[in-house]
Amino acid sequence: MKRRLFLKSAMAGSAVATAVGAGLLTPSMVFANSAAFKAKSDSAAASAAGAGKGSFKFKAPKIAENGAVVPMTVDASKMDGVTNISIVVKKNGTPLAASFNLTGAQGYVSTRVKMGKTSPVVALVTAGGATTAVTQEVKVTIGGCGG
Amino acid sequence: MAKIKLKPKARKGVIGIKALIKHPMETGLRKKKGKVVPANHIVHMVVLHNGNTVVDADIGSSISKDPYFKFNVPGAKGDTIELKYKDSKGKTGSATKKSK
Amino acid sequence: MKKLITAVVSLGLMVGTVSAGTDVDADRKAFVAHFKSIKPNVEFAEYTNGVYAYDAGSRDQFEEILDGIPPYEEAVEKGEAEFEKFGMGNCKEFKDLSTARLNYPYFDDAAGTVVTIEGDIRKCYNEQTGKKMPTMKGKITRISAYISDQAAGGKINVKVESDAAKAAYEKGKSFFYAKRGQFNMSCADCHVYNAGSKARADILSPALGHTTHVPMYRAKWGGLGTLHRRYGGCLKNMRAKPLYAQSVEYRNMEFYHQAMSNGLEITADRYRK
Amino acid sequence: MIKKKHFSTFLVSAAVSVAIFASPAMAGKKDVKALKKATKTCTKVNPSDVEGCALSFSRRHGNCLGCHSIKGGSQAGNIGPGLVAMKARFPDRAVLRAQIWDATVKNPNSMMPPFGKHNALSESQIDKITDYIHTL
Repeated sequence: MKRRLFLKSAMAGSAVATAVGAGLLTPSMVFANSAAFKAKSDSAAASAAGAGKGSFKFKAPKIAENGAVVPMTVDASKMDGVTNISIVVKKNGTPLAASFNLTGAQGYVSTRVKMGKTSPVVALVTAGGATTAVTQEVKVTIGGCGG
Repeated sequence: MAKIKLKPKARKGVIGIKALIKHPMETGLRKKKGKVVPANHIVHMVVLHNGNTVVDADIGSSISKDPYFKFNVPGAKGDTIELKYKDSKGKTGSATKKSK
Repeated sequence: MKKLITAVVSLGLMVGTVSAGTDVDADRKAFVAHFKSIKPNVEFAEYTNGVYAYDAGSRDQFEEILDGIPPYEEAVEKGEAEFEKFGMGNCKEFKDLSTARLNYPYFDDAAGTVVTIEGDIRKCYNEQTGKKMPTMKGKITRISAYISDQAAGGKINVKVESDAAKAAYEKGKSFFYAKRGQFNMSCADCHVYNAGSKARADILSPALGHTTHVPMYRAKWGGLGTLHRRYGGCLKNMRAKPLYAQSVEYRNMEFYHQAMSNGLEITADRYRK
Repeated sequence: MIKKKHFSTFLVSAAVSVAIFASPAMAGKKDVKALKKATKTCTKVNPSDVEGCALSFSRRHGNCLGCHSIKGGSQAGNIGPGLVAMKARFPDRAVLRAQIWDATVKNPNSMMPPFGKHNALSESQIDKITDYIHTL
């Protein structure tokens, strides 16, 4: 038991060390906060509004079984030079769910998103400097039992 | 003690990287027994392929609890895939796996 | 009209069995025929997937989750480690894991009671460690899921043989069809007569196949739970007081519930919304 | 025979449930919240009888939408019939009220909760819901 504990903490320590070594913990990272993310979220929402219609695939359910776990896949593998994929849930408190900068990875991301209520969800793909969007309405279900 | 499950699998010159990170992803908006549960979610994540960053992501609190991601990176069996993240409390985690 | 037919079927099912003695296979056939009548296009074997056999949109999300790294995967691996750590393999019940899951639930004539897999896991854990194990979540679900995974693909085959076993089965059946709680509902109201219908946006799952994927991971729970944990949730929804997990009433119901799924495969795909 | 058995189980469970959920007047936080949410919806979709509509829509009160579709209610269930042409189906308001109060009188197998008989709603709440449903 004790040995396991020790191993765990040793591992955690090494994780920090490698993170620092690899430059993960840059100063800007350390001070990264929700305000910075909020700004990113706002700009993503703004670019979502201005973006033209994308020709990539965006797979999200029409009716989410459970708003806490909504599977989504953005597939722009057929597009060249994809540098960013972002997912924006318009009616969430912080609309930007995530922004993936891709440097060498294909234009493809699959993840699961939380949704508070029914909302349009926008997938944004930036390729060759141009950002395009595909929007889909995802309904969040209301449970049946009044309990 | 966050845990990461990393599954890179090469097929036809592309490594499909599946990752599941054990993390509560608290938004800071949820209440439990009348008290606000403080925000605690992943804010930044990078994926490296043989030491080169291939994904650099800003993550918000709208990503589900125990986040799951899948990326596709050109590569072959035996390549090294590494994932690192940092959460809003400043905690970090990482995992490294050779692609199958 | 639909309601009328199903009501007649169920009445026939219930009255028939009481007057002519317990005939589990006749009960089961009527049960399966009922689901065939409400969803003629759904194959019998598909019922291991529950509601996902009924609704394509939900099915998509289910497959998407399974295709990723299923959220229960780590728990099941932990269950394996715990199985070893606690020496569960020393118990005769868990010597052969390829079939262990398929033996439950069964009626123990010597003890005069229904034995469930979780009951035996608790007994075994207590013998090996001297400690007690909670009944609805945590260790018990991980170990039970691990054991069940080893028998995945095997078919459920609950046997109801002695008179005492038949009596327990009948009690379980009555519990399943009895109305209770402030809302005056029975398990069958939702999961037999109205399976596939919607309560708000929730599609009511068919009782046939309910026991093929337990313990299950529910996104709502954010973790694994036993069948009896789910029973408690359902009773709360009817505004009835939940009973203790592993109580004799729940075990009797599990006995009936699982016998109705005889012939279906145990599955390791234990995700539900 | 089986009926008798069921009946006794039912009596026991009914007694238990009434003991826990003593009175609809004892509204908890969840009830207040659900009613508030329904009121917001009803202000938009049925301004002429917000209160009756809200009690019908609220998940913690009538929760009619759990099983019945109602004009203006989203994601309604389909276990029971849609609530339309209610005056034609129930020319007598008292018959509709009796149905809401205890649907098992007409059909013992009914899945509809006996809202009045089991004290899930107060008499005045049932009156308001009846008035509203009767207009549909």
